[in-house]
Amino acid sequence: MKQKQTAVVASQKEIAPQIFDMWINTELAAEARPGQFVCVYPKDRSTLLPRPISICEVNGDKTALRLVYRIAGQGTAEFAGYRAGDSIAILGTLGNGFLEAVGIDSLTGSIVRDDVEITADKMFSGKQVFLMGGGIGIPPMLQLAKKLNQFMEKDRIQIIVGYRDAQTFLREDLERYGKVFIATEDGSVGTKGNVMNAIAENGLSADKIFACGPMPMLRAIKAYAQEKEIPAYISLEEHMACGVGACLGCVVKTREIDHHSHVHNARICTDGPVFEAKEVEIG
Amino acid sequence: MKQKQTAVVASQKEIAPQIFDMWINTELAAEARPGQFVCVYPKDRSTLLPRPISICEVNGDKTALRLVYRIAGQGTAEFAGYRAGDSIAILGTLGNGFLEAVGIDSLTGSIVRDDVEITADKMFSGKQVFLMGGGIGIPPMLQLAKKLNQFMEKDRIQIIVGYRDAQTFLREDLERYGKVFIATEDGSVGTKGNVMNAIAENGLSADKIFACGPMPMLRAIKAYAQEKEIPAYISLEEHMACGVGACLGCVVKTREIDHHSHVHNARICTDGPVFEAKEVEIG
Amino acid sequence: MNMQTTIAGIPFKNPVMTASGTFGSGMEYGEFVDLNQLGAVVTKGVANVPWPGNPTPRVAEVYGGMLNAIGLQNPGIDVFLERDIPFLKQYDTKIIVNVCGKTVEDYVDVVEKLGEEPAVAMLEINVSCPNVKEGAIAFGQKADALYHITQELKKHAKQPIIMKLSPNVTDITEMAKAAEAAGADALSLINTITGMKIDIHRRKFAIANKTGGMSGPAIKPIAVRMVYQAAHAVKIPIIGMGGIANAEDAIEFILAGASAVSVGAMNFVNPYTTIEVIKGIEAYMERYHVENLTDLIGAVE
Amino acid sequence: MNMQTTIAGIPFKNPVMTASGTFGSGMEYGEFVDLNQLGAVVTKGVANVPWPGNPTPRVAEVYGGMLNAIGLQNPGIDVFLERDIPFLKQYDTKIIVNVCGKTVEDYVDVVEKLGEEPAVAMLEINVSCPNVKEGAIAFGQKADALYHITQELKKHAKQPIIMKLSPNVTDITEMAKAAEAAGADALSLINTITGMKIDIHRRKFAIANKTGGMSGPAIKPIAVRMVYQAAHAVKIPIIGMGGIANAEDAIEFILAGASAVSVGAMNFVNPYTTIEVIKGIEAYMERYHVENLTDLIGAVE
Ligand SMILES: Cc1cc2nc3c(=O)[nH]c(=O)nc-3n(C[C@H](O)[C@H](O)[C@H](O)COP(=O)(O)OP(=O)(O)OC[C@H]3O[C@@H](n4cnc5c(N)ncnc54)[C@H](O)[C@@H]3O)c2cc1C
Ligand SMILES: Cc1cc2nc3c(=O)[nH]c(=O)nc-3n(C[C@H](O)[C@H](O)[C@H](O)COP(=O)(O)OP(=O)(O)OC[C@H]3O[C@@H](n4cnc5c(N)ncnc54)[C@H](O)[C@@H]3O)c2cc1C
Ligand SMILES: Cc1cc2nc3c(=O)[nH]c(=O)nc-3n(C[C@H](O)[C@H](O)[C@H](O)COP(=O)(O)O)c2cc1C
Ligand SMILES: Cc1cc2nc3c(=O)[nH]c(=O)nc-3n(C[C@H](O)[C@H](O)[C@H](O)COP(=O)(O)O)c2cc1C
Ligand code: FES
Ligand code: FES
Repeated sequence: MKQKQTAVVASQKEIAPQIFDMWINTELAAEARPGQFVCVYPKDRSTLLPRPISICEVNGDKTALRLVYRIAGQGTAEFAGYRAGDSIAILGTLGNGFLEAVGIDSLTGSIVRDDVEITADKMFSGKQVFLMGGGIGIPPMLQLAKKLNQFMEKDRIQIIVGYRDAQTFLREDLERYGKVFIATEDGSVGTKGNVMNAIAENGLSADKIFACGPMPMLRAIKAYAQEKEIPAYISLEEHMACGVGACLGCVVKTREIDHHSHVHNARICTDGPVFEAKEVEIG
Repeated sequence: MKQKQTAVVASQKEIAPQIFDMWINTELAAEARPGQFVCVYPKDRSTLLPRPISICEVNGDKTALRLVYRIAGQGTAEFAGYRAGDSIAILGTLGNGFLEAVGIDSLTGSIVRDDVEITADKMFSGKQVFLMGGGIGIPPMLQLAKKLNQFMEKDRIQIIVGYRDAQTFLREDLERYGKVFIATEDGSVGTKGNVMNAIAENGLSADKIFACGPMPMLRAIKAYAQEKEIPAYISLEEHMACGVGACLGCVVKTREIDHHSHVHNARICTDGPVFEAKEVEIG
Repeated sequence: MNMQTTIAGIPFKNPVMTASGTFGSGMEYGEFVDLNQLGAVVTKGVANVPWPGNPTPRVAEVYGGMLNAIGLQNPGIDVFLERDIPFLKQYDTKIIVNVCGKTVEDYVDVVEKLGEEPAVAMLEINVSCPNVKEGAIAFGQKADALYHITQELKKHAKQPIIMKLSPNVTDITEMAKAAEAAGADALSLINTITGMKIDIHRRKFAIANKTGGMSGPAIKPIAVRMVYQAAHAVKIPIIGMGGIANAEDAIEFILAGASAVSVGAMNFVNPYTTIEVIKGIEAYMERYHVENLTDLIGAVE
Repeated sequence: MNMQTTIAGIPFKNPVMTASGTFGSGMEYGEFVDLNQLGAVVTKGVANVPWPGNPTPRVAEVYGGMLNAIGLQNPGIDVFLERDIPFLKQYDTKIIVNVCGKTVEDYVDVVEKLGEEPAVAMLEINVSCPNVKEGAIAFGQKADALYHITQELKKHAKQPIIMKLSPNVTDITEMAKAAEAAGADALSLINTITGMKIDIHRRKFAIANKTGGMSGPAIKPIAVRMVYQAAHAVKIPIIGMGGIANAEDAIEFILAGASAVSVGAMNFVNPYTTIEVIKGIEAYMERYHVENLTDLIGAVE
């Protein structure tokens, strides 16, 4: 059940220049799936549209959500000013989630789609996965890694993350839930270059890819997955107005005719944000 | 020198239902004259125009201004939420002031207008004045009363104030600077009725009137002053956009052709807000 | 207290509707809003065949509002009749279908198919979508073209038709009169106002289509003015919209002359807006002892 | 770095001006702003005789902006020449005088008197004030009327003339082309958009004139769109305005095709806006290594 509500900020800190880490107390946490997002609404009435932010983490008793975001403009700048105890307007939880895109209910590990034959335990156990995050696409990988630990061995969860420089936010968190490989643009930490360079340098391989990050990275992953003939599930971004599938603002071109739109467009906010790379045309 | 600045709230409390009493620290206090006002700007960007609020009091060392205001809409509702230490955007000090309307510089007591012959001491000493305030028109009377104490005897300063009911905010403050007569609409305190009834009931008389309040009250005062052949100086309200005389939004019809506009319009924000009643056409 | 309002002989339990294109066909917002409480659900525009719409970005935020250039993406009338109408029929609310097209024939096609569906109470004809290159917008910006299409559609329509007017005109009263003269049963206004946003850092348009339709609270004063002007120019009823965020806004439109109101972009900001507007109008009527909602229509002095 | 821009052969030290009617003749804001730093001061509209303007309330706040119906109150051209021009001449900035009237003859009268004053760099002809009942607005809403008045004024004007266009039209390019064809040296747009606000508690209009001209950030997307459209329709330079609050906004207009920009209502909110805009454009040019401001004009892709 989606809901718009006023939640309470539990804590907030700046974890890298312009990157903020905020925990909010909300019962929406009970329903949150890795790869889903919430819409956050600025209080200033000149900025009305929601700001979609991925769920970075859910706390142990499922009463709080963690959002990690970069200041990009007026809305995120406002959020960065919130302190513990302040109210925050959110709508959630939204979108499908990484495992749901595969056909698995991430809350139970069971099958949710006709074309999927095995449960999460069977699907992941003994397999290798890549969790790839670039820049501010890294946060959703944390909850995904955490979740996958329920279904597979930690050291088969290969988390490949790309940063600009040595400001490797969330690194310690990620290391708790998988094997972390780092790429930095300036070469200050890990592989110099991007996440693809990190795969090559470390000679990594996988049976499935989950990814979130800038479009060039997603395009490279799509090509890589096609070449290796493995499925890649990528989380897309688009400007949103409603966040719930009503406005048709946030579409992505699809290979097949979409069952809802009856044209080659799927809605990122509801059919996504996670899509199998080969299903979407990302140029 | 007018200035727009970010000042700091020193304190705020609710002194009657929906009526707030706020002190702000600002060097503008050094220049403030009774009857002048400041424009306060809401922070929410959907409400851009200034909210004119009269100067209610200036502290002893002239470093702080007191504003007393009623919640009337979105802007004042926002201000009511400010706490000590919060910033507040103000433009000031604006308008002429009560004594300036008479032709006297209230900071020095000396003459500022050609047609005025005597200084404040001589003008007021031994005379009787009415300071009349209705509802949220009461606040500016406080600083005026305080100021007049420099030029005349306290018990000749007759402060006649009209309230709706027993919520007689600022009463104690006013009593420190003059003889206070109260009228209430519901008769719960003082004379039942309005300020004119209070004059009649107490058999009061004066040589000069200063007034601020709702339009029907100001009209009654204008008529009373005409009948008694005494001058009345009234503070007018109008919706404002600039507050500094540039937009011509806040005019009042004048008897004579106004020297600035060259039509029968004076600007309340700069030529006023205080006018001699006989000069303005208030219906 | 009576919240009922009547348009073209059709009674609505209350004057609050959803603005076309901002509420889908109600499914998505059914999770937030009890559709039974709405005066009507006005659907997203539907054409004779599926339309893919415009490239992304399709939406952008502007001060106090938004731009959109969805380009009327829709699954076509056949899917619509099979899927959306049966869904909406489950609810005790009126169904108004918004119709779009590129040529008069396109419109006629849709209008005829909808004529077979008695559950559809009224048709709203979108002749004012600024985001479609071909035809449609011209119908909404030239009085004679508007007259012509209205007259044609009246020949084929089984349900009463509402002509949805574009605000991108010199004189809204001229358009309102043309639609009335051609037989329109009602008017709705305003559609979005054409706007543009440029990303100064990338030096690119914020919307792929370059221009987009502006909606939201920022346009309300323009919308209220046009509703007032139209209401004084024609006798047919008006559905007012443009930036309605709360009951105060809705009442402003009604006082200006609207017989009903639609909530558009603000659904996105607060999915409960329609319900809050209904409750707020009730509270206003109670406070000011207004017996019938209809007493408020055009009651500004 | 060169901030200079040229309009009708006249060089301006930078592209930032004040919008007519929002800055008086500079006196009031001289307390806040060093007038020497401005590209130009555009004065409040002046007529051949004093105008009393409209009754109050003349201004009202709306979401992200304001309505005004000042009704062009002004002291008349004679007082203006005696008082305002000598004041402005003290400063090292260009003087642009905004001219209003009810008939073509009124305008000609003012234009001729201003022709005697070499300190006046340009004339801006307000044919688009929505708050005056007689004549003026029609000049701004009908292409042939606009053509006619432009042509007449060109016969009498000693200075280059800027025709100030109304946004309350179906097609801004048609108006822009008419003005250009009739010999206008430049265009400025947009003037205010007609709007209305109703006080639902008193059931009265917020503005005594019923309608008022809307300005402020809320109208910016509409203004940017019109500047872009006009810039693509004509070759004469354009002064862009409508809701400019900061340098980003100003740059948006310049990228859309404006050779200069004016700050209007936002002067009221922040009297230092013009100066902040100038500094912000400089910072932007530095950041993106733009040598000449003119390289930015129309540079959106
Ligand atoms: C599904 C999804 C998940 C996201 N998760 C995260 C996250 O976890 N952390 C994070 O830092 N960012 C995330 N983003 C991007 C984030 O939504 C934008 O950075 C944010 O909306 C910018 O808002 P602003 O007011 O600061 O910027 P402004 O530029 O002032 O925003 C103006 C408008 O553009 C929209 N907008 C701007 N950039 C984007 C963008 N990249 N994607 C979508 N809309 C945008 C805003 O929502 C707003 O409506 C996510 C985006 C999507 C679509
Ligand atoms: C010279 C002067 C001095 C004033 N002094 C005081 C004072 O000391 N205490 C006090 O409580 N009030 C005072 N007022 C009235 C005060 O300005 C308004 O109550 C306030 O602006 C309302 O703002 P709002 O956002 O709460 O209401 P809204 O109704 O939301 O305001 C909407 C717009 O209308 C304007 N507006 C609304 N009411 C008035 C009004 N009465 N006068 C002028 N503009 C108005 C607002 O400034 C704003 O631009 C004074 C007004 C003037 C002109
Ligand atoms: C995303 C979006 C899609 C829209 N689609 C349509 C449509 O399909 N048909 C139509 O007639 N109007 C459409 N509109 C216009 C709205 O119905 C409404 O007229 C306009 O948005 C003004 O109202 P608002 O300010 O409350 O949004 C759309 C508006 C938005 C924001
Ligand atoms: C109070 C006020 C008075 C105005 N007076 C005039 C005027 O005399 N002549 C004119 O051409 N435009 C006048 N305008 C329009 C402005 O010059 C400008 O075109 C419009 O306000 C849009 O810009 P803005 O949004 O920055 O204010 C006036 C605007 C306001 C707000
Ligand atoms: S944001 Fe509205 S459909 Fe996705
Ligand atoms: S408020 Fe602008 S002149 Fe007074």
